[in-house]
Amino acid sequence: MTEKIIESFQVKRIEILDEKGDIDESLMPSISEQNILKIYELMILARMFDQRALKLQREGRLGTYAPILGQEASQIGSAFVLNKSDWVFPSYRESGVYITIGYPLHMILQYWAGDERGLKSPIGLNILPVSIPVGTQILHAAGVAMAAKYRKEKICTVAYFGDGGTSKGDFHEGLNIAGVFKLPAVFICQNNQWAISLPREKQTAAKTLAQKAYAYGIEGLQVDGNDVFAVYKTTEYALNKAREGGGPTLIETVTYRISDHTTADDATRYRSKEEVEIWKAKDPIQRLKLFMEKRGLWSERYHKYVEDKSMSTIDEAVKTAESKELPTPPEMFSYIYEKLTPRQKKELKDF
Amino acid sequence: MTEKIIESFQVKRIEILDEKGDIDESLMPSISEQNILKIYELMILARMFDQRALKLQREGRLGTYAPILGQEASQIGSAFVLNKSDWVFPSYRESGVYITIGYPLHMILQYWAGDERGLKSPIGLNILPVSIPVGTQILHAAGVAMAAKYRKEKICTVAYFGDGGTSKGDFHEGLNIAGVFKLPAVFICQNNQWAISLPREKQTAAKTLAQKAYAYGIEGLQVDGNDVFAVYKTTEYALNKAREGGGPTLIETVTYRISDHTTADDATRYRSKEEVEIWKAKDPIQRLKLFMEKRGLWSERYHKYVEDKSMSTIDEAVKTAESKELPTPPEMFSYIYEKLTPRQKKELKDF
Amino acid sequence: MPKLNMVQAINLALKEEMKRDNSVIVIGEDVGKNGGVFRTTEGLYDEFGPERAIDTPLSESGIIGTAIGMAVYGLRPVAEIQFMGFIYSAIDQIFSHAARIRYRSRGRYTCPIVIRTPYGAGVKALELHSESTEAFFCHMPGIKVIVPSTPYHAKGLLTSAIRDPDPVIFLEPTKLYRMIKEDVPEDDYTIHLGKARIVQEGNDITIVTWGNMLHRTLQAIEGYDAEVIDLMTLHPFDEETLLNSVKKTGRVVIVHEAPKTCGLGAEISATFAEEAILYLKAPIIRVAGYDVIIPLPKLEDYYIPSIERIRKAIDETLKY
Amino acid sequence: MPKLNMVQAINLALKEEMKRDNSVIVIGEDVGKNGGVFRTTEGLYDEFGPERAIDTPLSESGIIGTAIGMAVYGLRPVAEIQFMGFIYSAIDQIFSHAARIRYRSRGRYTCPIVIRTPYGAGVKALELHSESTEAFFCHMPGIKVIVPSTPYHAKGLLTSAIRDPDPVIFLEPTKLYRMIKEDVPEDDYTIHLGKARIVQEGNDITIVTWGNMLHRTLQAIEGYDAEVIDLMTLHPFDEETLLNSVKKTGRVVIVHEAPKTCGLGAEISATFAEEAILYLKAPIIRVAGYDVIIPLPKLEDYYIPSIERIRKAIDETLKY
Ligand SMILES: Cc1ncc(C[n+]2csc(CCOP(=O)(O)OP(=O)(O)O)c2C)c(N)n1
Ligand SMILES: Cc1ncc(C[n+]2csc(CCOP(=O)(O)OP(=O)(O)O)c2C)c(N)n1
Ligand SMILES: [Mg+2]
Ligand SMILES: [Mg+2]
Repeated sequence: MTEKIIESFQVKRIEILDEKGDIDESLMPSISEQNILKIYELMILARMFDQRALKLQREGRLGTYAPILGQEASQIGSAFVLNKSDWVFPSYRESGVYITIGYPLHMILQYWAGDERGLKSPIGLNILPVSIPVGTQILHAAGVAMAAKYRKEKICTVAYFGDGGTSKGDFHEGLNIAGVFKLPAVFICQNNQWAISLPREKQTAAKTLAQKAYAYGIEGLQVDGNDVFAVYKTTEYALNKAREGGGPTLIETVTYRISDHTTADDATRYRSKEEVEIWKAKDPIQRLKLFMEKRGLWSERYHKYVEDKSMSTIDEAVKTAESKELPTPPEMFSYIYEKLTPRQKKELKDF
Repeated sequence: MTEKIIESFQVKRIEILDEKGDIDESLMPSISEQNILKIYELMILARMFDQRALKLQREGRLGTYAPILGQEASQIGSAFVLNKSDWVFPSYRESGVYITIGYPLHMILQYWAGDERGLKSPIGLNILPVSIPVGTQILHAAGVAMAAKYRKEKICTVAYFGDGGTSKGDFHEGLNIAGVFKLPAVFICQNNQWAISLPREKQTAAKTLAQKAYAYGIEGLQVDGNDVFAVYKTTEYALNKAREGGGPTLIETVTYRISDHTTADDATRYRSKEEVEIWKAKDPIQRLKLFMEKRGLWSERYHKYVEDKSMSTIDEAVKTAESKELPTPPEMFSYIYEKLTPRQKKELKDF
Repeated sequence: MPKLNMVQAINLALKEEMKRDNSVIVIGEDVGKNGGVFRTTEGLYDEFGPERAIDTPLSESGIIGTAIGMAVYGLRPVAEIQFMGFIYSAIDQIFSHAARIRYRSRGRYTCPIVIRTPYGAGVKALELHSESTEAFFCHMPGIKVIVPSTPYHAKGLLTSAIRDPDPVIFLEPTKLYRMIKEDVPEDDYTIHLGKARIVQEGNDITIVTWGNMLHRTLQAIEGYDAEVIDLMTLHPFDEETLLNSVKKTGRVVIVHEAPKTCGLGAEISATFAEEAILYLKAPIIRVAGYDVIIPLPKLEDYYIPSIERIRKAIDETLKY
Repeated sequence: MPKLNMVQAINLALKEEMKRDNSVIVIGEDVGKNGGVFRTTEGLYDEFGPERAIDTPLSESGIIGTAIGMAVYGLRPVAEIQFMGFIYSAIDQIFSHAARIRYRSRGRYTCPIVIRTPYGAGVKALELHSESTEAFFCHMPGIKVIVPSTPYHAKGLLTSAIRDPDPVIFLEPTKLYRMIKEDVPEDDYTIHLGKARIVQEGNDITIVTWGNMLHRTLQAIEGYDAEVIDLMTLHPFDEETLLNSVKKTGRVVIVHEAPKTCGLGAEISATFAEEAILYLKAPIIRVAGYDVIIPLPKLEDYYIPSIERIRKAIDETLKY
């Protein structure tokens, strides 16, 4: 008979690599040098791809595009630790994730150019098509995880979404279901501080997004999202936990959307140049470069090589994408049902 | 550069009145003897009303009905501290709330007998009609609170819902919005351990429902929901806080649905007799009675008087409800739009 | 052959499909231990366990979104929404995802999900427990919509729906759950989705209807030489059978329970007006629910199309 | 009189109503500081402050549910859904509550909310940014549905919608936002909800359309003696004007962008088939979107009814 404390929580934040390129050795995950190089190369490729996409958009060769500049560590650091058999549920701002899991670059471009065929992921890559309605894909990650659990297949599902995504009902219902059934799912929230013009602190009064996990009886962790090692380590931890039956984890990667929301947006309308500058100084690639330099893993020459290789990969992808024959109008009808309906058959005669 | 704790929470539980009728003096809210009598009388009235409703249903005089047996402290203890100008957003299991705020009893019966006219709350009573879709009314409480705040009117809104309601997207979106705008709203979750056949621990993996509040940066409190003083005190605290601009609160009242889910349900299919017995021993009215007895506020005579008064109030209400003329078919059309549409005018000619 | 009511027929279809194919699972509120609030999933939990008769939190979008994920992974989830009035919070998942996953992924992923839900009025229920908004789902490409009218057809159609490679909304007329008992084979049989059935042949008028309204219609046509069509698959519906009938009779009445405006009756009528107008001898009359929110029990009977209203419409049509 | 495009006309209507009545507020994603992703709410935040131009979290059900509460309390919220494709997660609040609060409370509470959303295809947008599912909302009693086709009408109709005592879905054809500039009075004027307008009189055929399709239709009819009706209020629609026109011309083509099956065209056609069949000389042809999910930009143009398809339908009709 009292006013007693019946439950308590703590929200942890993981940081490993700082802006000077120094690391906390005690927290550093074991990553081979080869993999560090791979991660660096993916980050450069992703950044250059992003820049090219913006350029193509300006030239009218792509439609609206959602850039990832600044979020490379969050995307590549997390996607890098996935198994081939894991399943990915992306939002629209995940070029870095697509690239990391080996999705054909030309298909990413094809999609953003307004062609559904770019979303038909190659067999062997378990990634769902871009989900446009924010937060809704979270439930599919729960569903696939539940199905895999039922099938006793030791895979994990990973849903990507933004800070804005945490306000949607489907985030809530998805994490709750994942918690109740202890599903092998990892929920990665890239908190890039903005949902179009809405700043993070108006998205929710919670101090962290990670703490939302405790509403579902699951673990929530915050990481420095511009710190590729912290993202890597935390994701790896969550995946391992999930595979061992430990249930889902929510990871908040604190990062920043350096570019406009999309090519249709003008971020100067709602946020200050100074804020952007502060975050530019926290650049995830720069940090990794400094670290690599200190370890003797980086040189101008190496960097040039990486850039050149990326450039030609991207050039090739652009060429392949743009050499695809246009889809034909009857294709509109081909994938609505397995078979055409009688009415569709009639409509098809227009072509 | 470390793994550090960046946020922590504690979930409190408030208990004041125990099963033997003893109280924790240090926590006891100041309630006049007169009000204690009133609360007791309302609890008896609510329980007797509930029993009568079940009887009427069995006799075919009401439709499906959702009983409140066991939840009287949660409902009356919280509704009792509302101001007349506050707004209430009930679910379908709130007879005790309706009765406490002075809603005409015959109208409650009229509604459950299948007549919308029972939902037209008298001017001066700010209670919305019963919300059938679980959890959805939570958002309306946020909306009214936002409007009142804009109008600088010092009212509070109170939404009632069950443990099941916490799993709906609208719970999430409602509490998040209330948190962001620091709205004068109180969210009362009557955790009666069951959502039809789903036990509380399968509703969510969170240990308490109160802790869900921290996902929205708001305060969450658990109370013994069969302890009318704890409910009273906690609700009063939350209302005062809200009125002073302190924002919303989520209150979980831990109680039990002693009856079937509704008259259409058979709870023996999914829960044990023993469990029900354990909770019967925690009866909220019995507890208050013991307390009052110790204070010399209760006697057989007094109790008999309360029962008789309640009985005649209920008899009167049944009579009034059943003497209402049936609604006429054209009434179907009267409240869809302010004015009939041309098509409705044509359709109306059928009558 | 056992005589079953519709609840039992649905239960049998679920049980047989779950036995036949371990990728079939049921998921929803109270579908497991409790066996469903109408008992349609009774016994599945005991026979197939909690992993295949899954009790979920109170979370309609969650149920459908999770089932979508399961379907994408290769299972055949049969999701239950406790009443059609509660499907509205899952419409985003149905329209934005279930209907589009095949389209969006160019066939790489599919969504063979069935969404079952009790539907329609006539059982004196609470608000939102009597919805008949089937037309919403008929306007969304990528989805099929089925309404059975008898236990026999319920079993055959549900079996087909479960085996269908596309998302199916399976609407079960609550009023019929226990109204009729008939012979229902325990054996495996299916009823082709996309085909209507001529319940009774006739020459003077074609009446198109489905679900509970079929039974009212059959009572109403006594004394008329009417051809009665049970649509069964509401989307994509069987234009051919409908058109052939109308070309024979030249007159049409459509009977449904949903509000008239933009109900499925409108589409059927418009199809005739587009494809068979030269055969029409009379106006196409829709006997439908009124353009109101369906009232609570006290007025419910006035809302649902009555035998009298159907007969009046037939008479009106026969004047021409 | 200033020449405004539709974005500016809508902005002006909002501004004028907010000045006139302090119970009018706007609420939605990016409607405040950012002035809306299409600039329709530009300047409102500066002029009326964050309490009346409310930036919300990313929460469509939240936006509508909150606005419903505000309306019940006596305000006149104008809620924005950023694109029509994102309204699906708010449908529960719209159908279960906005549409029913007057009904449920027997008029004790009302819900004078306006829900604005960009709608329709033709701007080469991402998935779910080109929806035209107006028919869903036309099937739900208790809701009104408006689609303007010019800046002038946008202002007048939006003003009326805001003053209307019932919930209104206000669909703004994205394609028209900047397509046309025309004289738009700054003064207060309204356009009666529930009335269609005859854009051009004619004798041989009636064409019913709305929104962006009006402009295609006007291009298509060159050389024909066609009567063109801009429906404007889609629900409840102006039967009288439609019937009068058809009684005169005897021929009908309906043009809309949404998939044909169960689109609003079906209701209009069915209304003619029910009320004016004796006047009809020809089949009622619907020129509509195909029964598919509207494709991404590369194929979008093939989906949207073309001038050629409209002309073909007119020719077909005129054969009779
Ligand atoms: C359900 C839904 N509502 C609105 C939109 C329009 N919209 C696209 S992105 C966006 C902001 C998303 O912010 P966040 O979740 O933080 O992701 P970010 O764009 O920052 O990666 C909005 C409102 C949408 N796509 N889906
Ligand atoms: C959105 C929605 N889904 C399903 C239902 C059917 N249903 C009615 S009550 C109920 C359980 C509610 O449990 P809880 O929220 O704990 O409230 P309680 O009934 O225990 O008071 C369900 C599933 C509903 N009314 N609304
Ligand atoms: Mg963001
Ligand atoms: Mg409960």
